[in-house]
Order: sequence, then structure tokens, then C-alpha cells
Amino acid sequence: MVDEPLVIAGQVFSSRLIIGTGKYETYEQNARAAEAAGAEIVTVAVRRVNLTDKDKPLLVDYLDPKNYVYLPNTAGCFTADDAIRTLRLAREAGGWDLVKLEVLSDQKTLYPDMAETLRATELLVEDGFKVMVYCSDDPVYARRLEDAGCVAIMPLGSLIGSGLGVQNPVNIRLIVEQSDVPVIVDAGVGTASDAAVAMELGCDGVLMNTAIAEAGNPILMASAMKHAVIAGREAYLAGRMAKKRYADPSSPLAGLI
Amino acid sequence: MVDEPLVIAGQVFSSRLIIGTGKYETYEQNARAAEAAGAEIVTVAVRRVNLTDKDKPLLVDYLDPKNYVYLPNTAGCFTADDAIRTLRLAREAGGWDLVKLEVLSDQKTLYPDMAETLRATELLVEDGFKVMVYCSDDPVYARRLEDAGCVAIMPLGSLIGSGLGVQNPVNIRLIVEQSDVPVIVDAGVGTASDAAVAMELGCDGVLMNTAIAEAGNPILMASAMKHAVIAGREAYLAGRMAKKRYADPSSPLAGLI
Amino acid sequence: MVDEPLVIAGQVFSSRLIIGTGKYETYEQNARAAEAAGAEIVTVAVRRVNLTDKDKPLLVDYLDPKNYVYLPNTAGCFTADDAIRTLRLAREAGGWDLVKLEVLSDQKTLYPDMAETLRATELLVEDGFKVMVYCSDDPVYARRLEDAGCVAIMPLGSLIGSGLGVQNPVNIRLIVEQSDVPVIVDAGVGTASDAAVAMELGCDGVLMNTAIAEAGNPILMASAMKHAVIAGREAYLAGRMAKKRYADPSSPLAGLI
Amino acid sequence: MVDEPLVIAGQVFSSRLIIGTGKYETYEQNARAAEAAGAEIVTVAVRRVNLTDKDKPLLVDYLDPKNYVYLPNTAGCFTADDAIRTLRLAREAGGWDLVKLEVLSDQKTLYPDMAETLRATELLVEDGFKVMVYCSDDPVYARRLEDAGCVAIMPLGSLIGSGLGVQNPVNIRLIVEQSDVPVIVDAGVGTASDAAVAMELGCDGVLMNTAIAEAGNPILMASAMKHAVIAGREAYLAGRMAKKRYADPSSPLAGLI
Amino acid sequence: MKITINGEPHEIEQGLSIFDLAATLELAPDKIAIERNRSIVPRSTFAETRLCDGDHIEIVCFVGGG
Amino acid sequence: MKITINGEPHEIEQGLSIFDLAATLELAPDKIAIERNRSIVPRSTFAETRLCDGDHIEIVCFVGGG
Amino acid sequence: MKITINGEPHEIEQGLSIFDLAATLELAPDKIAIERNRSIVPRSTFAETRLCDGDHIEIVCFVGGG
Amino acid sequence: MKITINGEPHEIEQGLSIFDLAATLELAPDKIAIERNRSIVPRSTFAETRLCDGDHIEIVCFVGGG
Repeated sequence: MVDEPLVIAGQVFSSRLIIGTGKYETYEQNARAAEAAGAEIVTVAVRRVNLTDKDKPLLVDYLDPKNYVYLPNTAGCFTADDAIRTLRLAREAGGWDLVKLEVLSDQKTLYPDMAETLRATELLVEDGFKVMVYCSDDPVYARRLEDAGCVAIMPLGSLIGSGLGVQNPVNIRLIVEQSDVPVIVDAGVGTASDAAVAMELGCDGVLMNTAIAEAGNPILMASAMKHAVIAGREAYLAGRMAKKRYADPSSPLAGLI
Repeated sequence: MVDEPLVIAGQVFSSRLIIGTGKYETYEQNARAAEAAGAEIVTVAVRRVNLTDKDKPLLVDYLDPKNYVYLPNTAGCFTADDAIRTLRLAREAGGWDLVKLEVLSDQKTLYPDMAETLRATELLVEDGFKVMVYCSDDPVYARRLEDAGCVAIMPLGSLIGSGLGVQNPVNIRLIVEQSDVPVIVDAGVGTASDAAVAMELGCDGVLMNTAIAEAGNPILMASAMKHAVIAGREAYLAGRMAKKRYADPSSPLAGLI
Repeated sequence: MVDEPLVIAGQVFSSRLIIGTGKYETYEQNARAAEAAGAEIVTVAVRRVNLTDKDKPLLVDYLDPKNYVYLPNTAGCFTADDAIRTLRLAREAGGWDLVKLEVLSDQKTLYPDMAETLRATELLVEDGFKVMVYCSDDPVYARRLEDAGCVAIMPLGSLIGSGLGVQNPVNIRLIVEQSDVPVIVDAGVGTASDAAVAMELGCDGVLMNTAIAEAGNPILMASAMKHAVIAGREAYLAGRMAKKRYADPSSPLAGLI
Repeated sequence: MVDEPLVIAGQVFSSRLIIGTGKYETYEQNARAAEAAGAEIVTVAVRRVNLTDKDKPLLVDYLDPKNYVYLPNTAGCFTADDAIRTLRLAREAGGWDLVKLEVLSDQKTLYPDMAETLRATELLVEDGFKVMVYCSDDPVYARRLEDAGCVAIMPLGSLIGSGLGVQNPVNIRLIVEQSDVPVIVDAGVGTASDAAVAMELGCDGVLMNTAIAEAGNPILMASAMKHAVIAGREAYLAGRMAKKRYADPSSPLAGLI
Repeated sequence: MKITINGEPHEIEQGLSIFDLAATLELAPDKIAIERNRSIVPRSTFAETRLCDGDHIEIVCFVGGG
Repeated sequence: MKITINGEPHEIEQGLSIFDLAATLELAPDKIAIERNRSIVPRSTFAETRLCDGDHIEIVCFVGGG
Repeated sequence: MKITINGEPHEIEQGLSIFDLAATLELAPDKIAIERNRSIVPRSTFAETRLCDGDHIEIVCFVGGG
Repeated sequence: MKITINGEPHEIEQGLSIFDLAATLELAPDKIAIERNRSIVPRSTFAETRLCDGDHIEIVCFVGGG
């Protein structure tokens, strides 16, 4: 049995692990982590160019947009308008229309503002963007986002950068069951088993940044995450054994001497 | 950074996943699962030959002892004497002295009888066996077993065949911290993330049977487990990020338009 | 140290446990459960009177509105308009303006429709109602509901009637930390420890129905819940001990013989 | 339905909460906590009298042995012989034969040494003691201890003083199912819900020290624990509702306007 | 004349008031609330409010609910 | 004349185009996007787009982010 | 003469060796282990080991197990 | 003469009984237990039990403990 590939807005991906490009010691380390993770998509931020320091290294010189799908995000945007403005600049800069939308509520929780997020999604779809949406695990809003035409639903496992894993597996499961577009857990993964758990719930992929960038050895953790996502996906497709209250021997009872 | 291989009683293994050979629909399915799992060691039971049905398939014709290290177990033994008798026959049949000891307490829980298990370990070591011991997660007994000369400590994650995962991560962690021989979680793994969790605790390997054999698709689950064990191991070696109570942005706050 | 009482919209309550009045075998059993729970508030539904069967028992004949604060809910309403219409009838029927709003999304999950819920809250507050709102555990919407003038925020622990306990303690904690009106976990409690956990997070109260009504012995479970809510509240106020990775003796090390 | 009282070695107790007397700021605080907990049994240590400081306060002057059953423990003993010697002195000092045995393995984990614990139990029973035994959650050893004549089995929830709650509910449940003497979770409780969880598993009681003594407000936490134990006990006796994967409405679907 | 009560057609005589209707249906006025053609009829006006042909009446009360 | 670039005031000579500006700032046009007074300037029009006194210019590029 | 194999009574002729027995039972000697009256018979001695009346024989092999 | 109490050397006069010792140490006999050379001295025999040179005495009481 072979798994069908991940398809987002018509693009086919063999990797189900998307990684961020923030918080790494260097872009060089970032590039090695991306390679170890087997990632095909990397999220990137849009910021003002540095006019004072010309020699500052550029992301594109380490992670070649020819080899990685750049997924511009709107991290740091707290209104639909800021997010849309940011993504229009991103589209101009990179020429891509596949984007990651996040409209945040406050600096302390970075929890998505779902009303603004839905509004921004509608406007961006209208404007021709293919929108992957960072969202809460509210299954009702997940449905609205899909109705609004987003190409991927990306509910948080737990707060951005918290590493607390999937807090509410029930909601993630409900979203997976009802969605026709890919569901990708975004934010909250802290270690490999967290990523496996997310995939075992039936998610189509996982997006993470801090879990790799802030690991003791980011390159090795990137590889761990690659395997964890495959493990969780295959376990979901294989179908796990039933849990039992008591023991059940694995060796035959017959033929004992 | 490259992981050192798993060394048990001087033998070097590149795989950290040991699988059982019970409960499969056929030996042929079993063999394909072993291959998908990348297993180098398989546990086997010792039973009376079938005198009536000569054409009954033989395990050795599907899993070649030249390609897999056969690890004879004592499943079904409830006394030290039965276990020792069984393993002596196994040694004669296969010519191997690396064995898996389990001395069980009762049919309902298959929980190890630690007093008998320790006694059997001492006698088997005395008799020249290299003993891998299925045991409870009692760190005190784990120490005694190591003092008695066992070559691997194999605490249960949860009851054999229950699929309830690692019930007591604290005890497993304590055993890992104190042990100089490999610690391999034996029994209890239900799905991929359970195996990853066990490895993230610092275990040297995982042994499982039902989780693969009773999965909807055993071959695919075997592959899932292979990746899960690698994922958990690498995550342990890499060192996970710290958990945080609040959010922590992955994109720079500076340079926002 | 004495706990301050629960104050909702100016009304003072000594009990922090609110119970529903659905699913009981009889209203008589319901009344005994309410007494065992020490409840001061009971939620009630508004439905068409039964014109055919005049002898059908009436709730008010078993749970006297003079002894219990009736909290009319909008269970079964899937739009703001239905909810408002229902609560206006409730106000006319009972003369009370303290109400429980729930605007649901679908029959399968009964998850709150937060956009409609916020809209209904604004209209009801405008109309002079004191609104206690069943909501998701989205901290952003919780803030909006408080800004809209609701008198209590009632996030779900898990799906109504599921008995899965508090799925996302992090979000509940965030809501508690930010709210100036009482936070009452509504829905999801399955057994006593679930209620204690909710209160230990700092919630001001718990609302439940199924956990009591569908217990083997509803009266006894009602009493269990009364104690669980007090236990969780006092533990929260007392402040729990720190968790430790290793042991810490309770008896003095000095003076051993 | 009324719960039958807790009976230990023929003595009848209405409280199911046993508390320790260590780690309190003062014996006076200790006494107030014992009262708030509604405890009838308190564990005490046996130590050399202080010959230098005559004015040192005495436990018996604050917790009157006439009002509380003193349960002498063997905390700090790492061999059966030390434990037996300590309890013989305790019996002489107090004239009581109901004792708490603990034979520990090492200072870091204070994990029970089960082989020595069983040996000590046999000798103490032989010597006429009524032995309540602190033990691991190994169901096989729990059975042996009962066969040896102990009057109560007291498995650890987690390491002494760790506050990590019940780590292995499956084993505790197995011990409860098989035991004819009271099963009392000893050690590991950190907050109220932990105690409720232990009782919901069917335990006959809970013994704790640090969770109360090291709480911010020990007196209030003692009261919280009193309620938590009652809550968990009643929930166990009442029988909890079934868990459901989806929602289940509490209000009637019929009669909607 | 014909009116609808709680979704069911009913035949009643001319000139009945809401109060009369409640009485006919043996409903205690203080335990119910009534909507007439989507607008609430205050209990204080039950007596003076006359029913007209084609009225849609909703009569509700409190029942057990979560 | 005076313009604002990324929030900072800059003094530049008359008649410069966006393209000239990028050149002056040593920025590779294909790695940036430019907003002029809140509306995007397509890269294809960099050369013909002349800067005016008081223009507010935003110049952005991709940086690492989660 | 009568012997017991794996708990079942068997009638065999005089003077058979363990080796002969395995052959009769069509068992490959290298895939089995044999116990005679509770003590193991080394494979190397199959041929010279003669069975006696009343012997209790256990013949085992490896089967799938966890 | 010399005895050891709770691990510490003590000089006491000849012929003292356990009871006398407790009195000297201002210890209430009913709140303590005493071991003499590893064997328990029943409280009932405190008075008649005379201390000998070199005795090892342990005197214990109850203290707070978990």
C-alpha cells in the first residue's frame, strides 16, 4: 500500500513536513536543517531590507527558492489589512501566490484572531492568492475557512513556540474528519512524538519551526521530525491495534512442554 | 553527529527495533513485516513439534536464521525452572546463547514475577546464557538484574498486548539513567508515537509484537515503527526545546512594514 | 482563609456547581440530585407545552423556582435569532433576565458558533439580558464576549455530553488569567476529578448535566461533584506543591537509630 | 446509598485520608491541617530523643494520640532489620501494633525494595504486628504482601514527595481488583485532583504528606484533600458516565419552537 | 375560526382572548409564555388580547434541559 | 528632494527612478518588492517610475521566519 | 515398546536411536531439540542414543512468538 | 561509669536504673522507648533495670514524619 502524495492547491509534495526559517543560529544551519528534514516547503517572513548593513546574509543565498517552495507568512500582523498588504508585497517580491496567512490577536499568546483571519482569507482568495491559513482548532471556523476557499487548514496544536504538543486531539480529529483540503498542524510541536501524534490523528502534514531551531542539535532534530511525520502518517494509514484492559499473549498457548 | 550503534552482549546492531513473530496471519506476512521494520532481531517461541501435521509451515523457512538473530523467549513460563528448561532446549535447537527471559505471574496480566525472574537470571547467567530480561519498571529490580549479569533490561511499557503505551515514563527514565546495559521497552507499545515516546526517554530500543501484527496493515505499521524508533532516538540525542507557558514568535519582530 | 463567594451579575452564590435538568429518569430524581449537588442554579430548556398530555409532570413542581435560580438556556438553537427569540419567551415565562446563551453549529458536535454567539450576546445585552455564554476555549473570543458585556464566560471543557474532561487546560488557564467576569467550565466533565481539574485551573465554577444524569447513581455522583468542585477550588486557592523529578523524604533524616 | 466505612485490621475509620506529620512549619500548623483534613490516622516517625534541647516541642503535645491513631513508619530504613527494630521500639513507645512499613532502596528515589519489604512483612506479621505496607505498584508483589498477612497494601502513586500524581493507573486498578485488604495510594499525590483520581480507581484511601505540608496554604489544602477523597470515592461508587467520541445534547430535541 | 397553536391547526370560537385560550387548554398562565404571530404577549395583557382568524400561537414552558 | 524609505528620511536628487534608487542602495531588484505611497510598484515599472518629493517608500525582502 | 513423545503414548520397535526416531517422524534433526527423560540429548549424540521402554521424549522447534 | 546514649558517650554514677536515667535526662517514661544493647527494655522494668558500664542505650520518641 502506497500513500498518495500531499497535494496543496494543485502542487504535489512528497514531504509532509513544512519548516520555518526563524530562530536558527545562522542561515547556513537553517539550510542544513531543511535538508535533514527533507522539507520541500519553508515558511519565510517579509521584512524591510537592511539599508545600513549591506553585507547582512540573505536567506535566498542559503535556501534557494529554486529548490524550496517559499511560503511567505504574515507573522507579526494583527489585522487583516496588514496581512494582505504584507502578502501583496511578498507576491511581488517572489512572484508566488501560495501564502501562509496568520492574523494574530496579541503578542503574549499569538493566538489567531479568527474573525479577522476569516475576513482576510476571503479578501485574499478574492485577490487570487492560494491561502494556507493558520487558525485555532475551532472546527466551525475551520469549515468557514474551507468554504471561503483556503487551500489548507492549519490549526495550532498549542501556542506558537510553546512546544506543548497537540493540546486538543479531539478538535484536530473533528477538523480532519470534516475537511476536504489538507489539514496541517501548525505550531505547538515540541518533540518527535508530538509530530507523530498529530499525524496519527489523520493530519496531512505538520509545520514547525521552534522545535527544530531551538533543539540542542537542530540538524539531528530535523531528521527526527522527518521520521516522526512519516511514522505518524504510516501508523494512521495502517490503522492501530485496539487498546485492551488486560494482557494478551503474543506466543501460542498450545504446544508448551 | 552520528549515533553509536546498539550493542547487546558484544553484538552490534544498527536497528533498535526488535519484533516478535506471533499473531501474524501467515509466516509470509511476518517475514514482510520484519523486512519493513528493518529488524535484525526477532523473538521466537519454543514449542513441541507438530507430529500430526507434517506440512505445517516452519518459521525458519520464512525468516532465515542466517538473516535474523533469533531471540528465543520463554513466553508461557510461570516458574524459573520452566524458563530455564525452555531456554536450554532453545540453545540446543538453535545453538544460540542470546535469549529473552520472561517469567510470568498469571495469564490475565502476564505481569513478570520479579523474584522468580531474578532467580532465573542468576541461574541462566551461571549457565553461560546471555540474558535479555523482560521485567517490570521497578528501578530497584532493574539494578538487581544488571548486578546479576543480564545483557539487556527490558521493562514493560504496559501489559503485554494491551497497546496502552508507556504507562510510567518516570520509572523508565530512572531505569535509563541508572543502567549500563541497554534498556529496551518491551510490551505495551500500541502505535508509532508510543515507540517514539519510549525512545525519547532515552531507551536503547523497543521490542513489540501485537502493535504490528494486529494493525490493520501490519507491513505498513512495521515501517511506521521503524521510523518512529529512529525519530524518538534522534529526538533524544538532539535534545528537545524547552516547554513554555506562553507563545514565542518564530519570525523577527524588527523590520515590520 | 475564606474564599469569597461566586458573584454573577451582582447575585451572590455560595455554590460553584451549576447543574442541568436534562436526561434524568424522572424530575424527582433530578430534584434529589440537585439537592445532593448543593446547586443553587439549574439550567432549564424552553419548549412548547404539551397540549395532548395534560398530566405530564412539570419541572417547576419538582424544582421550585423559589429555591433554585432557573437559568434558561438556548440549547437546540443554531442561529442568534432563534436564541434571542427563545430567551425572550423565557424571560416572559419566568420573569428572569439571567440567561445561558448557546448558539450551536451542528447536531454532531454541538460546538458553539462563535461568530453568531458574539452577535447574539451583543443583541441580548442591548435588550437588557444578563448573559452567561457557552463558548469555545478561544481566548480571543472570550475577551470579545466580555467586552460585549456578558456576565459569565462558559468555555467548553470538551464536547457537550462527551465526558472527555478538560481537553485544553492551557486555553482555559489563559481565559481565567485574562477575565474579569466569572469563568465557568461548561460541558465535558465526565467524573469528579475532571471537575477538580477545571477548578484547579482557576475557574470560578463548573456547569454539568450528563456526568450526573448518566452516572450509575446520579444522586451519589451529584454529591461527588459537590465535593470535587470544593476540592479543586480550595486546591487552587491554597497553591499546589512544586512537582519534582526525584523523591523528597517526608521524615527527618536526623536522629535515626 | 451509603458507603461502608474503611476497616483496617478490624479498626473502623470514617475518614479515608491519612496524612503524614513531616515538613510542616510547626506542629501547631500540622495539628490544624490534620483537623482540616478530617484525618483519623497520622503517620509518625521514630527518632532519637533530643537530649540537648529539652524545650523542643513534642508531637504528642499537639496531635494527641487519644484523638489520632498514630501510625509509626519506618521512613529512613533501608533494610528489613532496621525497619523491624524501629517498629519494635515504636510499639514499646506507643503500645500500638498497627504500623506502616517502608523499606527503601536508595535516597534518590526512595523507591521501595520489594524483596526486603516482603521479608520484613513476613517477620513483622510473625511478631504480631498489623502491617500496612508501602510498596511499588507491582500487582504480583501486592498479592504476595497480602498472602504474607499485611493489613493494607499501599502502592506509590509516584515517587515520595514528587507530586507527580498516579503515574500508572492500570497497575493501581489491577491491585484494587485483586485485593481483599484495603488498598491505599501512598506517595505521589500533588494536588486535589490527583487524590480524586486515585479514589476513582477504586482505592480505599489515600496517604499523603508533602502535598499538604508544602502547599502555599497547608490548612486550606488539607481541606481540599478531604473533599477530593470523598469526591473520588463517591464517583467510584456512583459509576461514571461512558465517554463519547461526539456530542450528545442534554436538552430535549422535541418541542422546539 | 382557525388558528395554529405550536404548529398544529386548531378550530376555536370567535372572540376568545389569550386568557380564555389558556383556560380552555387548562394551562396555568403563570407557568407559560405566549407568542402571537412572532411577538410576545405580555402575561398582563392575556385577558384583553383577542385571537384573530389565522393567528399563529406559540405556547412554551420550562422543561428539563442541560 | 526628501523622501522616506522604510520609515527613515532620505535626501535624494531630482528625477531618480525607483530603478535608480535600488541601484544607489545596491539592492538587487529581483530580490525585493517596493511600495510607493502604499501602492505596490511592479518590478517591470521600476525604470519608468520617477520618485517625487515626499514619497513614502517601503522596500522589503524575504527573511527567516516561522 | 512404549514411549511417550510430547505427552502422547507411542509404540515403537526395539533398539531405535533418537536419530532413527527423528527419521521415522520425518523431522530434520537440525531444526529440532530433543529432551529425553528431562535431560537434553545433544544433536551430536542422536545416532548413538538408543531409546528405552518408558522413555519420555520431548521434541521442540521454534515457532512464531512475541 | 561510661555508657553510650544515642551514640554519644556519657559519664554516669554507679547503680543507676533506666528509670533513674530517664529522670536525670528529664524524659517522661511514657513518651519514650528504650533499647539497651540492642534489646528493648519494657517500660514496666525501667525501675529494676540497672545500667552497667559500657551499656549502649538508645532512647527514642515519636516525631513528625511522612
